[in-house]
Amino acid sequence: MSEPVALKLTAKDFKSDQEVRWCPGCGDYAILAAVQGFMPELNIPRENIVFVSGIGCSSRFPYYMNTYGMHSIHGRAPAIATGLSVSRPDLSVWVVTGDGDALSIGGNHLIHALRRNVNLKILLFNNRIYGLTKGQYSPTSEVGKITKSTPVGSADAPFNPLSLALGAEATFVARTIDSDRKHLQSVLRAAAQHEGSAFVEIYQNCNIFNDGAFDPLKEPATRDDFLIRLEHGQPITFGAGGQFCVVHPPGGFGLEVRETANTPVEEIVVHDAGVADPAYAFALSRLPGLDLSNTPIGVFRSVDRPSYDSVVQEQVAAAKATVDRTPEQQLAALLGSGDTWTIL
Amino acid sequence: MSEPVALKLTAKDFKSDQEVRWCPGCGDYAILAAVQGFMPELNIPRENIVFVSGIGCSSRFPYYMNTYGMHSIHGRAPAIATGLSVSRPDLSVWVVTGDGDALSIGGNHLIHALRRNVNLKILLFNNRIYGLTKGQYSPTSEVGKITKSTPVGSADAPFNPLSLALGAEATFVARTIDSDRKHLQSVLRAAAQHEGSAFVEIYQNCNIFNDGAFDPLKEPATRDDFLIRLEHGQPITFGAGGQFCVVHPPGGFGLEVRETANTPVEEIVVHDAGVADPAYAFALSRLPGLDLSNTPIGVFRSVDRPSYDSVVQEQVAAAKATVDRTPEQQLAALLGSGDTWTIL
Amino acid sequence: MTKQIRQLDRVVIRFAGDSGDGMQLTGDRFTSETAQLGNDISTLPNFPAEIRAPAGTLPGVSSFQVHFADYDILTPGDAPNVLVAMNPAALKANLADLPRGADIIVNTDEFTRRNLAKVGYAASPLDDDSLAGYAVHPVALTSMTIGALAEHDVSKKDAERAKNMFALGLLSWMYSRPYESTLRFLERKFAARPELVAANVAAFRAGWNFGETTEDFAVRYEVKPAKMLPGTYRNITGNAALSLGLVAAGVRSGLPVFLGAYPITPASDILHELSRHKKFGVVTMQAEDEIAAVGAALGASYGGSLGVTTTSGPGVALKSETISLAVALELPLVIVDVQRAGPSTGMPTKTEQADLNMALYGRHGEAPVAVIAPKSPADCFHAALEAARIALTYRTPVILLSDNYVANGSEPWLLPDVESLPDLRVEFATKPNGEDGTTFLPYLRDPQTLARPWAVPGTAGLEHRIGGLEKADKTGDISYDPANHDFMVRTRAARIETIPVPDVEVEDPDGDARVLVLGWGSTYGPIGAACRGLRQRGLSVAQAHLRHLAPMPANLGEVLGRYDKVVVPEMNLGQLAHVIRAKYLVDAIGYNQVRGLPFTAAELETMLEEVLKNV
Amino acid sequence: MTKQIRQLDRVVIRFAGDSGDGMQLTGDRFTSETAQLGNDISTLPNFPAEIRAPAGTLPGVSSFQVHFADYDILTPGDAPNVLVAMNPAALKANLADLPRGADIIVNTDEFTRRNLAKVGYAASPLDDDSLAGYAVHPVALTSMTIGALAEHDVSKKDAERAKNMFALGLLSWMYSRPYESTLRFLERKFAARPELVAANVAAFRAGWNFGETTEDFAVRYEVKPAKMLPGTYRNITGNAALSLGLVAAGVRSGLPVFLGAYPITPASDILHELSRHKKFGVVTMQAEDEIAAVGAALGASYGGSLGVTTTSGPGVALKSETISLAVALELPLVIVDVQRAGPSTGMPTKTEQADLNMALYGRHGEAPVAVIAPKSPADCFHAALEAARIALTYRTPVILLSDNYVANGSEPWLLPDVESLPDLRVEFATKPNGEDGTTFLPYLRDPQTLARPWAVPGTAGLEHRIGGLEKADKTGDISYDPANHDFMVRTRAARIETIPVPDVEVEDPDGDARVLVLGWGSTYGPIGAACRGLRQRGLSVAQAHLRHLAPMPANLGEVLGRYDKVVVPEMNLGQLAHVIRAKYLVDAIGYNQVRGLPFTAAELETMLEEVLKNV
Ligand SMILES: Cc1ncc(C[n+]2csc(CCOP(=O)(O)OP(=O)(O)O)c2C)c(N)n1
Ligand SMILES: Cc1ncc(C[n+]2csc(CCOP(=O)(O)OP(=O)(O)O)c2C)c(N)n1
Ligand code: SF4
Ligand code: SF4
Ligand SMILES: [Mg+2]
Ligand SMILES: [Mg+2]
Repeated sequence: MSEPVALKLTAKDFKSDQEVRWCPGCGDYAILAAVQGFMPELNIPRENIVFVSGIGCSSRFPYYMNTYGMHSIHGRAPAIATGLSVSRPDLSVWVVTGDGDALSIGGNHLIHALRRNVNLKILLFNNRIYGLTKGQYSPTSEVGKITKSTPVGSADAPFNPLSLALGAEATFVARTIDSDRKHLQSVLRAAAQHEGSAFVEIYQNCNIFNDGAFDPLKEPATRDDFLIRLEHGQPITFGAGGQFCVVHPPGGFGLEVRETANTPVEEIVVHDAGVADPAYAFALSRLPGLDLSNTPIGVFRSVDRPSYDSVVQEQVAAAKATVDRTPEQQLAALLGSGDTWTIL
Repeated sequence: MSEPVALKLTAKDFKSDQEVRWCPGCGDYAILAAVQGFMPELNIPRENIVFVSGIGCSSRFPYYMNTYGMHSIHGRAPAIATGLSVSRPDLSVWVVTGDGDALSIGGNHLIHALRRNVNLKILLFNNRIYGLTKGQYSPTSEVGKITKSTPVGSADAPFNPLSLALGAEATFVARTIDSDRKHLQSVLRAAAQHEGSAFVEIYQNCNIFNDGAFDPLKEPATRDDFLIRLEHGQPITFGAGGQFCVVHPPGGFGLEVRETANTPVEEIVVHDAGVADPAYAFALSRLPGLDLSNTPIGVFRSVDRPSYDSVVQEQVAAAKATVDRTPEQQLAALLGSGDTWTIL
Repeated sequence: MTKQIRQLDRVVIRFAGDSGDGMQLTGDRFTSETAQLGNDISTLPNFPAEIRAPAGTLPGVSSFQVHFADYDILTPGDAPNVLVAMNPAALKANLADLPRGADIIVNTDEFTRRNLAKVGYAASPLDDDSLAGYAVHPVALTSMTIGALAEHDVSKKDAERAKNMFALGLLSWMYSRPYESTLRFLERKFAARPELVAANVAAFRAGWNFGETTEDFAVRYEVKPAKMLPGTYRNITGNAALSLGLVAAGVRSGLPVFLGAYPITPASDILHELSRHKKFGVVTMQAEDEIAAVGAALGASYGGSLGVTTTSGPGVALKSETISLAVALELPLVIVDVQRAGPSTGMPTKTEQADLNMALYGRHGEAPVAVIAPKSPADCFHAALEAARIALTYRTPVILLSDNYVANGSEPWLLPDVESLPDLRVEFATKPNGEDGTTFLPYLRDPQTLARPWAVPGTAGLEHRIGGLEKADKTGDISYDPANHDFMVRTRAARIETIPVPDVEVEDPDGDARVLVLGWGSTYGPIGAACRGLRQRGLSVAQAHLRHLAPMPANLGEVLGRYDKVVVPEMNLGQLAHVIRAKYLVDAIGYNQVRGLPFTAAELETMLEEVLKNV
Repeated sequence: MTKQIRQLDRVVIRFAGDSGDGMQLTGDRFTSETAQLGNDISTLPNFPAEIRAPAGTLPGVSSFQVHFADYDILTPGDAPNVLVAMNPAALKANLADLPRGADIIVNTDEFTRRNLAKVGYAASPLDDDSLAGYAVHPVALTSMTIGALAEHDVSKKDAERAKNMFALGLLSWMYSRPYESTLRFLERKFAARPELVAANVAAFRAGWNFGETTEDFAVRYEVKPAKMLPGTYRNITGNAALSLGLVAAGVRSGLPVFLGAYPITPASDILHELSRHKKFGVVTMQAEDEIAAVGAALGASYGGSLGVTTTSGPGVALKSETISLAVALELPLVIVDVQRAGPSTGMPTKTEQADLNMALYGRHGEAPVAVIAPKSPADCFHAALEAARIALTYRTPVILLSDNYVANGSEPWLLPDVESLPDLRVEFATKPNGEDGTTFLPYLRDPQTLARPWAVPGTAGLEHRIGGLEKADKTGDISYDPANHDFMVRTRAARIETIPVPDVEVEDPDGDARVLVLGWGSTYGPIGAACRGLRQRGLSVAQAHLRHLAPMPANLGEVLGRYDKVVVPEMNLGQLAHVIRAKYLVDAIGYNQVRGLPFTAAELETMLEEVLKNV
């Protein structure tokens, strides 16, 4: 195969002619800009890229991308995208979904897409609220959340989307945040390179119904101390001056935060997204506190497993390889297989 | 509250008048017998027990229990049981489901019931196949499984039901096996005592479509070396003479099996189902090999978290406590609330 | 300056502005003042489509229409007499609906070049003659409000925000509304921030005074109270009335109400409302999806609650399989479908009546359910009670077909006397019903209602199993017997078909009409208004309106037979007409519009006049 | 001993035994032998309900009925002339279906006290006179088989298992069947275990020879070949034919077939069959549920595959919301519903036609789709091609309503010439279609078909977005415009209504019939047979059968108008009759049975005779 030709696309090439209609200040704008800015890097012709979404504010996304796109129905994007991806391995298929779309009504399709390792890049815009239906709690809202549908507080514990994905055998799991374009793009890059399902949770601010949900991760006063930036192969330290670090106390299964100054270097966990056992990434996913302290962002896990698409296509290819007739001849043979008899 | 009266029920009291209609030799018989044998222990009047199932061979279960029961529709038992349990906290509600029923079509309801911690005892009969529809692969079938719907082998990785449950925030997770009545009953006992969702995977042999799926865990030649019996507070050792043990290698996140003889006692993991961090139970859930070696059975995790039912009922109770009028008076006040005007 | 006072019998006002301008609240307040005065009222909000569009754009326009009169009215009005346009977008979006001569009050402060450009105005319509033919009142609403609040201790943003109260004050003055309730309302609303109470009250007064003093408003209007039945009233939307109806059903049945719901426009408000009534023992559960929502409701019904699920079309589609189970289980279940424009996601904020077919036929197998529809916002209360009554008495799923028009529209509601509401008490089975005195037969039916016993878990001695497989008559055991299946299928059909429902009433004051207009659901208002219009012009026409779509009233066939022509206006492609034709072999003519909007009385009147000419 | 040979024109044989007795295979082999001989054939298996019941019980009985004749036949026969009963349960379960005088061949070895007790026989019916009136042939099938295999190197269990081949040998002798194909079959089946080939062949020969020698079977029968069109035939079930039709649609369209399916009785076999045809580029995906299955199929259609989903009623209910999306997206999609008895889980192994309503009306909003139904097992092949043709040409979901009766029944199928199959090639959009030569308008329609362009991802320059919200005409942009919505709703309806479908043909050989029998789907056989019966008795009756339920044939109204009475037999409570009444205002009379079983020709004949009497 020859080197791919550089297509020289720009972010502008990925802007559709549709007026963007999120509330002013919505985190979705930043994500859109980041995605549009990242797309040229892929060096994939626009026509070979498809965005499939469900329903929700976030799910309006495909309309704004000048690629192929489908704004489908609530929760079903992973299923629809699976059919597309499996039947068209030549395409780059992206799913855009919300915390309600992906984890509430669409939970089953999501976990099955991950288990199958369908070649989808799944971007979950997590604003911990239902935006489009005007502010009910979502499966990622904190316990006791007061919303229109829970006037005295929600009664149920939220999902941790990354834990759920890992429990569902995901091969690529990452988290990023709307406000940090560079980081967001670095995660998109890793996701795009992954063969199989790449699950990316993006913390997104809904300034109308759940404003400030991720402020501790954004405000100058707290963000450095709260955010843990995972870098493959690097010891996990954080804080403005790297004063905190993550250790794996012997005997325990989880991770803990320590002061770097008082911790022997060799005790600091060195991040390795490629560990085969998901237990490590799972432990990472449990690190954040309710106040969002110790929130890792970056690629938690990225391991190889054949994608569903590739296995299915190989099976078809293998069967086709045995064929030495025209489809019509083959069909005639198939129709006439089994016990036949002839009347003259 | 006074001591409960001993009801003196027997297994026979829990047998309904319906003819049991599984294939001869089906593992479901053993589970039925074990459950019927266990029920009297609960000392709950039969009328306060409800079995709700979906569709599948396993889901015929309620018909054979002389309690209240509903054989509902495919995959929906957790949702239906949730409505029943939340509205009737006085009942003991059990869900019986299969690997297809719970993890394929019903996956979403299952993970949400677990996240909510609804007060349900969920028994998943895992035979790693669709029995009732005559032998298609299921979400727990091994990769490459050849079945009617996958004549050249299935392309997708299975779920690990326990990992999935843990990723979905389950508070109680256990595994047992049809052939070991004593163990099965011990797990039922623990599940029954748990307030909230208790998720129990039961390995069940389908002798028609997937015979022998769990033979390594049953055959005298292998079972002792393959099965790890978890006992709360006990070091995890197994093998006929306890010659194997489970350790948590420093630095790693998973668990490994060693020879007991060569392992310092203090390195052997002492099982603690009560660890708050699910990372431990998750690590346990990843232990088995594809050949079923190192398969833990018993209670992996059992931690306290308020059940959804209890929080909902407390909210209702708190609101009701403020009431000092008859429902009719209250209703009249409600109808007449807001801006009203009177025409004479 | 003393102003001329002119009497009107009815007025339609539309408040329109940007989503952020508080038009819904303004309209609500004006409605409330009007209600206090004793006019009959009908209102209709018009929300922007689901996403908050950038300020000042056409998709961001939000409006609220109120129709009030000194007689009983049936609709929010076809065309506004007055448009309050808070910005250019609001003007542009609504102008087409105004009849010539209508008053337009515009907030000139917002007619900046930038705002005009946003909606494609090259020049300001206030400056050219494009609004000739309308009575345009340019008012610098924003700046006058800010000016009026100069001395107040509020931010500029808060001051600016109060401009809707200025507009309300002005309109209240124009139509001589009593404003005490608004002052009280502001006190309640901003209780935590007294400075805002003061500011908003001041803005309101400034608007009022502006009307009083400016020369532009030379006339003040009065609309006398309507003659209404004595009693206490409140203004209520369909969704609120429906919610209260469900609470009332709980009280009158003595059963806890269990609502399983998944949010969806335009049904979510019922979930919101019911979740506030826990003290009635109402349990609400926001489920993970629509299937879980109806499943949980059914589970609760099995346990002895009144199980309810609320949704819109896409949700009903998802619930079909579970509704079919409820048909087989023969348990009470109320499914509320607040219809919106389809297919698929369609136009979620727009109205339509196109789910009737699905309600009647949208399940696999022979799976009949009862179907009813409210005819107006306040009627939603009674329809909800009726749905509960049928569900509880006949142990059947009932689909209640509301729609966006009744759900969000409002009208005065004569508060019912609680004791006069239907008694919905049911008896659970408590003991064996078999001939031997010990057996319990879960499918032994009441010979009258054909309902099976409702034996809830917890009842000793009645332990039994039910399920979705075909059941043997009486015992409920699994049965594959051909004759039993045929019998059960027919019995389930008969159970619905034989539910006694009130006869349909025909309104034909002249008594000699040859054309019958038959409607169902939310078209009641426009059809009624159209018929009135015709009669006022000396034409005879009969109107009948169906609340019960399944089963249909026993006298319907006879009624249909009396007329030469039957016209069925529907906001779909003719779904009721189809059923009427099939059942009664009557050549019912559909008049259909599927525009996401209610019919206007005027267009129906024109259409009917045409029909009358040709009989 | 030489045996008498008697000629018969037709025979119905039912093989019945325990699930483990191999009755389906026995019936299949007998059918194949019969096919080789050139008789016309129709078969019907009857599986036990979903769970394998304990051996020897009534619910465990499995049977296979084959009807063969020297003329063309239409059904598997109302009542068996011969019953082979491998055990007491098989006798008891089937006896009621036998006419007096029928032959009963029983395996006496299984009439043990224990087995008799299992099914509630106090004494052996072979010993009392309860079978007087039948020609009972007691045969010690098991022991004779074991005896015959004494010298063979097989286990006792394997020997005993071969008893079905003994029975087949005996029946093959009785009806003078050519058995070469069976011998070949056994060689193939047990290729890996030659000792089993030998044993089964020996058992077969032993059965044959037993017939030849025993006195109990004095007569041997012959049924001459039927006159059939020349060509090559195979015997085929509906599910197999439907699967092949889908493969053929892939070949003839040049598109890959993508099947998204979730297993469900009685549709699973289509998934099984299609998953074996990967070399045609067919991709099958067993999805996590029905919603995912149809979603994946739709996604594949979007990508340029022929998206197909196969299921039964409960699955269609779950798919409704997605089908509604497909209506909005205007993409090809074939939904196969192999109907079974409902509502809810119902009787999954039994047949019914009660999903017609759901197919026509079971979606929210105005969401019309095309609906077609095959009339016989072999016709499933052509119906599948026709469904694909409509889906591809008109870019619409098509629901194909098969049912358990056609799906599992079989008949001889004249293999079509592949080149004569319809050409299903479609053109994807490849370049802009806007007037400016650069814009792509995804909803600009073909004026003829009203189909929109199918622009698949990967096509440079046609990047566009589609979705479930209402779309502006031509551009496909999101639109809330009332007039546009009305236009789009009507256009989608017209797109289905104007699909040209062949005129319905009326079979009225006498030309003077006053009664028309109208059917659809799998009732074709029994209705046809009943009409023949009437005509043979000199009565005139006309038959018309609908393949297209939506849209209906253009001439249907005219056809209906020609007759004094229209009778519509259906295995539901009158769903087609309802539509006919509504559309054509014809007083169609339903004849309805909902027993989970196909009509018998005899009962239809009796009913029709009654009707004819009263015109
Ligand atoms: C079947 C169905 N059910 C419900 C809805 C209503 N609905 C639309 S979006 C949504 C949830 C949106 O939340 P999320 O996925 O978090 O997206 P966000 O708006 O927050 O980006 C709901 C409940 C729908 N459109 N379809
Ligand atoms: C909506 C719906 N889809 C599909 C089916 C068919 N079906 C019944 S049971 C079953 C799977 C059974 O597998 P599992 O849950 O593992 O139970 P098992 O029979 O193995 O105990 C399927 C696909 C159905 N009854 N309803
Ligand atoms: S409601 Fe929230 S998520 Fe939706 S567009 Fe507005 S700010 Fe964004
Ligand atoms: S098919 Fe399998 S799971 Fe079902 S009853 Fe038979 S042995 Fe048990
Ligand atoms: Mg959200
Ligand atoms: Mg299973």
